[in-house]
Amino acid sequence: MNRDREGAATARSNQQPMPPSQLSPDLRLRLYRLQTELREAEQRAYDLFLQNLVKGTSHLSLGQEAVAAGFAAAMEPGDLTFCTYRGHAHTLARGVPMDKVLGELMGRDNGLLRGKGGSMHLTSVEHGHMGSYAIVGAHIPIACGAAWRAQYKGEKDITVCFFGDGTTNIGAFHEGLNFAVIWKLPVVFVCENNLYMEYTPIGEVTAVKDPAAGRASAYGLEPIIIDGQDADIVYTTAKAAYDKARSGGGPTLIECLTYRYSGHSRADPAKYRPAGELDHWKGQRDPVRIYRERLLAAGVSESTLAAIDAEVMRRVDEATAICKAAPPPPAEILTTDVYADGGWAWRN
Amino acid sequence: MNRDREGAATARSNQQPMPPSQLSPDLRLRLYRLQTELREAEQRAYDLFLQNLVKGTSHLSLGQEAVAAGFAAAMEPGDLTFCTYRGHAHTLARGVPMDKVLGELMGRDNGLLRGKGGSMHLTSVEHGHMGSYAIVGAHIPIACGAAWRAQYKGEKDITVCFFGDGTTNIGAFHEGLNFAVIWKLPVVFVCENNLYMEYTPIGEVTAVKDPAAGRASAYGLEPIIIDGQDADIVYTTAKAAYDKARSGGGPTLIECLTYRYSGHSRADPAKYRPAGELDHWKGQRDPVRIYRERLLAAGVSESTLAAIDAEVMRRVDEATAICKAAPPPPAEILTTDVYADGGWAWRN
Amino acid sequence: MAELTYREAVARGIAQEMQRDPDVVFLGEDIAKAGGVFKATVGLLEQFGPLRVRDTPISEQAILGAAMGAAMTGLKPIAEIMFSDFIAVCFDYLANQYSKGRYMTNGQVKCPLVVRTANGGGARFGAQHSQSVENWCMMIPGLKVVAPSTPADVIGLFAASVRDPDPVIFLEHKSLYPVKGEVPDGEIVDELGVAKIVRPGSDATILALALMVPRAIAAAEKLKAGHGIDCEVVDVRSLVPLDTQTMLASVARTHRVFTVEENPRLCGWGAELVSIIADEAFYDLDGPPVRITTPHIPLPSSEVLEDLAMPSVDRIAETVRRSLGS
Amino acid sequence: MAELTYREAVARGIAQEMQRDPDVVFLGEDIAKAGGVFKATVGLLEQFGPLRVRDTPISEQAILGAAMGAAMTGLKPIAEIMFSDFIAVCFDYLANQYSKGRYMTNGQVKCPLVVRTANGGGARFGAQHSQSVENWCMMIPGLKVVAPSTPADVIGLFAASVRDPDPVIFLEHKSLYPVKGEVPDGEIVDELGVAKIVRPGSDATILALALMVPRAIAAAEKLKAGHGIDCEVVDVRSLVPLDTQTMLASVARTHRVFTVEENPRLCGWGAELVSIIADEAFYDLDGPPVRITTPHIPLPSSEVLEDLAMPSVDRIAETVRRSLGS
Ligand SMILES: Cc1ncc(C[n+]2csc(CCOP(=O)(O)OP(=O)(O)O)c2C)c(N)n1
Ligand SMILES: Cc1ncc(C[n+]2csc(CCOP(=O)(O)OP(=O)(O)O)c2C)c(N)n1
Ligand SMILES: [Mg+2]
Ligand SMILES: [Mg+2]
Repeated sequence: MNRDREGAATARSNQQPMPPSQLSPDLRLRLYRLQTELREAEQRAYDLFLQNLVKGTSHLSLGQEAVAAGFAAAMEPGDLTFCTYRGHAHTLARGVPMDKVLGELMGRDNGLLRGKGGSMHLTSVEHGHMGSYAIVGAHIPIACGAAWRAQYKGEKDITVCFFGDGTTNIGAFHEGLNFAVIWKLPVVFVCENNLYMEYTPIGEVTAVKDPAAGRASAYGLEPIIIDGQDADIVYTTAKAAYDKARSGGGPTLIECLTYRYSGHSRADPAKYRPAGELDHWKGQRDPVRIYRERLLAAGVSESTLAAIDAEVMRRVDEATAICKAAPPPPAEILTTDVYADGGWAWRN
Repeated sequence: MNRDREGAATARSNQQPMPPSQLSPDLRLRLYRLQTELREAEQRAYDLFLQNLVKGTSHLSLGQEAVAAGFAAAMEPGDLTFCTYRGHAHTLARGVPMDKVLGELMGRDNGLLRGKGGSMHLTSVEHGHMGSYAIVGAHIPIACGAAWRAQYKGEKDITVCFFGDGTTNIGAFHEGLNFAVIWKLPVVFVCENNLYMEYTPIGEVTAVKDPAAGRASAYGLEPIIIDGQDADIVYTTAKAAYDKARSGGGPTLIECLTYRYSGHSRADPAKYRPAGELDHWKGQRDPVRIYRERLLAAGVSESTLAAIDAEVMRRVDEATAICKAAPPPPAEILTTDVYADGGWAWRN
Repeated sequence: MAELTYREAVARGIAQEMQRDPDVVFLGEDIAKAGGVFKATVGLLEQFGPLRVRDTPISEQAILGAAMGAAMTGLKPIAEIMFSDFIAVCFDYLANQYSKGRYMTNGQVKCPLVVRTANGGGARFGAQHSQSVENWCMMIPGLKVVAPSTPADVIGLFAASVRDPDPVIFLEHKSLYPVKGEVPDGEIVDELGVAKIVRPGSDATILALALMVPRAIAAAEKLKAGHGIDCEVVDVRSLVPLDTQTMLASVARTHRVFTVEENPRLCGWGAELVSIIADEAFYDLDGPPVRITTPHIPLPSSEVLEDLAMPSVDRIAETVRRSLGS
Repeated sequence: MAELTYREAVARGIAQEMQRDPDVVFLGEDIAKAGGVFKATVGLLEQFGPLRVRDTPISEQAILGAAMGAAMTGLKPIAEIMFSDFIAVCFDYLANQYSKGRYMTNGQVKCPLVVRTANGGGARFGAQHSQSVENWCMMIPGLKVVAPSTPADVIGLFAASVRDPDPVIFLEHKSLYPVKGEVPDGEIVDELGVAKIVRPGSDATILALALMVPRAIAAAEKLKAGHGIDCEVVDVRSLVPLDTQTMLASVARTHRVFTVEENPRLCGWGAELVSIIADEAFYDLDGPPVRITTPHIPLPSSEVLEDLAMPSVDRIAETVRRSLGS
């Protein structure tokens, strides 16, 4: 089992890494900075739980940074993101300020949603981040609708919808994929296959080996599996899918092989993982380390990267300080924004 | 479109007709009698609408008799049937008396459900007919549960679940198929592809050409498409799938290419069908005629078949007379059988 | 003025709004080429074309989900769910998505859309195609819920629903489709949250919705003629927003209240209205508030049984009479 | 006697019934190997093995559908829906299948099963993981609906639910999982449809459910101590079947009634109980029946806001006090 999973990521991916030449140095530094930022922000979120400053639940993307960074970096301003409760990284990757994200996790008034949504519902329409959805699969048809609007209005933005391996077994996935294909919508479906649902390995409850790619043909789509720990591959795969969608070529379904370092949520110690699995992924397949080494090998100086690391840490600390100083939300907002008039009046 | 559809039935089927030798003369006479009975009973149901003796809606299987007859004839007593609102034929095929079926369509007290369910919910547990379901797709997971019970208790019955082409695009289909495969359940899924949903051709809203077979690989299943107008092929395909299920081989998904002669329901004049399509199917692909000619060619005498035809008509007329004489259901049953105690008391 | 059926009013109402606003789009099963299984959307495909009027697969979650995504990003979708019973297969969008997006995002996400659906009994369709699901919608904070009883209201309330910035569940009664009514010419735009006194009276207030409105009126006439009991009949029209003022004012005049609901008894809209009145108008009441409902059972198919199950003119009149003690 | 948490009581209750009857099987997401995401089913896989305790895919429709098919044909399934909010993605099985099969088939189809689910707020999980959905279930004819407030009731009412021949929706309150309570040794089997007077009193009746029961009791003590108001607190326990006798009898003694509901306001179980009482005990009431509920809004995530939204001990006490005019 462990072996198999371990072997999986590279063996099963059917896309080739890009020759470094293809991606500009600036872009690659951007991908490094982004992954580092997602890593450190999530790490900080984790530390804040331990200090009991984050209430409720929270789902980290530690280990999955290359997917979020690669897909986001390939987006144009105005492109739309739909993701799940495991959405901190996808939210930050669209440029949402770190203090707003951490503030929301902490239920503070400075939070992105002023504490009304919480960690599972991070949304920033101004950044094209159309929401984090906590009902598995529900956002897949919703993302189709956003893409339909672009198609109908002749607008050039594309919609990217992220979900996990376990999501491929729920009805909304099936309905959404079929719908997107028959209407040829400009939407890109990204399955982050991190090998587990909450606690159960995806392989134990799925009729095919590849939960997303193994379903592609059911929608007339090409099966695409990539190494989700390699930001270059993620970026180039994303770019190609976006170009196709933007030019009227319809949807793409991409399965990214990745891994989450922490448990499903704060409640989960992740005891169910075979011995050595976590070490293997952290040791051999860590996206940040892989990318850092690749840049050094490509001639980027250690000092350049160290400067980025330091800059990121500074911003994480700043954000943390802002959140710790922020008050809880005021009572008045309890009943605001139920309806478009700003209030909650259901009667006269 | 028309050409394409017309060509479809035989061209696309990937199973071969059985050499007559393989099926016993008795069985073939049984298949003929059954198809004739389904044909005449449905024809009568139709006549009864015209006399306004059937209220509400009703969905006929005229043209689809070979599927119902072939799958039912291959079942053992104790095997279970789950079907849709288009269920008159599947109900009769399990041996449910014709007067009970027609009586239910007419909302009479002699009806199978005493008028409480109506044409869309024909059920006869004593015949292994576990129900007709009117929410598209809902019965697919339910059928899985019946098969799970057999597997769990080590009982040898198998479950057969019938649904239409349009049903393959709803979430419950996806969830049910995946579930049946991972638990290796003794269930056989039968998609009656009659080319249309209610009024919309299936091809216009489906991402793959074959709505069921095109999805088989998404569940690790073999794609099977058969000519649903040929009762011999249907029977032998059914038998093979049942044997596999009974021996622990797990589920099979079978797409039957067929056609409904009447509209979707009594309300539908079926104007949307391309010119010539209906004539083609009635003229070239009528299951009853095909089978009758095959038996004659195989040496069965015209008089033998004529005797069967006459016998069937006699039974249809008898059943009709019984129903016309039957009273409406009594008021007392309005509130019976909501709960297992026989009543409807939700309070003390 | 023209006489239209409720069914024709649906198509005219949709056309009026699609004409007005190019961002209004319409999707659902068999709504375009076939003109709807109830023939309530005939001609719209021809008038507005295949990009604005689209047939879908049998994928209710995709239909409602896509409508939301489109609404969030700038369109004003109209989604049809063929029978309101099928809301059960896509209920997540009503219960967890449409209704919560704006609140959870502190006002960022908008959801201006209308879900049209054929609701109610009387067609002998049986328990899975005949339900009255007003309360499935009313109980969810963030939704608006409308149910017209006349062709004119179909057009006016539908226009108000499409123009409303919030998600509106628009419940058309399938047994009213063939019913005719006078409809003014030209654009008709009504207002959500305004109940209508359709028959003034002084002895008791009868609150009714959709198909139950004509029955309540008929019962009121019967009570007047037969027993001199003069009932005020209020067409609730909109459950959310709810015009409690009109209802409370009526009860303050009549001192008795009856609700006539088609849904099964428990937790229906009648229970909500009775509770509001019992709390806020307790001292106005001269006797118990009474709910007249379908019993708490699934609906049977056979016509004799279905007719027994749903509140009838006679049952309404008899209940009011007995309870007023005349 | 032993002290157990509500969480431990769930596992013990399931074990008691699986021990008793080999036809009882249990399926759901992460319930087996992981022992449940709320750790309420720890040890069951080890005790009863992988054929009786099965992890499923994230396929709620398959879970509830399979449970029905198994129940129809001879098993007594227990299905877990991880959070009650997810009932929205499989609502068809509650609304159209479980509840209608027996009636539509004139009594042929049986459906003896239990759907267990973690219901309610207080865990800061936000609007899609905190809802109280009792009324989603209570409004559907053919279902039974139970919601225990103590570890002992968890076991006794769960046993009664598994042994009941009808489909039962068993709502466990996620904020009660860590709460401890005394539980008798040996087999515990309670009865559905019996409310419990958990605090006798003479000035007013407070009807409460699940997490609201301890809050209602605390409010009653506060009212007694602070204002000499002596409230009778009734733990409703079972919404269907509903013990209207106990409630009506209590109101006949106290002449005032309050309901304490966690669900959003409209069409909640409180509206149903108030309507029954207003109709049948109208002349017993000395003042308006009052519902204390979460406002009609989605639940916010931040703890300060969530605490404001749900009925608190202070809000209950204050509402009762004001309305009794002391
Ligand atoms: C409809 C629904 N069912 C179940 C859940 C509970 N749940 C939340 S996350 C999760 C696992 C999802 O796994 P996957 O899709 O692989 O995403 P990941 O968490 O691994 O990113 C489950 C079962 C839910 N939120 N919604
Ligand atoms: C969930 C749901 N959506 C829509 C309908 C309305 N409806 C009834 S039958 C039908 C068409 C089904 O087509 P298909 O599966 O091909 O079966 P057929 O009628 O052709 O036998 C539709 C859309 C329904 N009953 N249930
Ligand atoms: Mg996963
Ligand atoms: Mg079909």
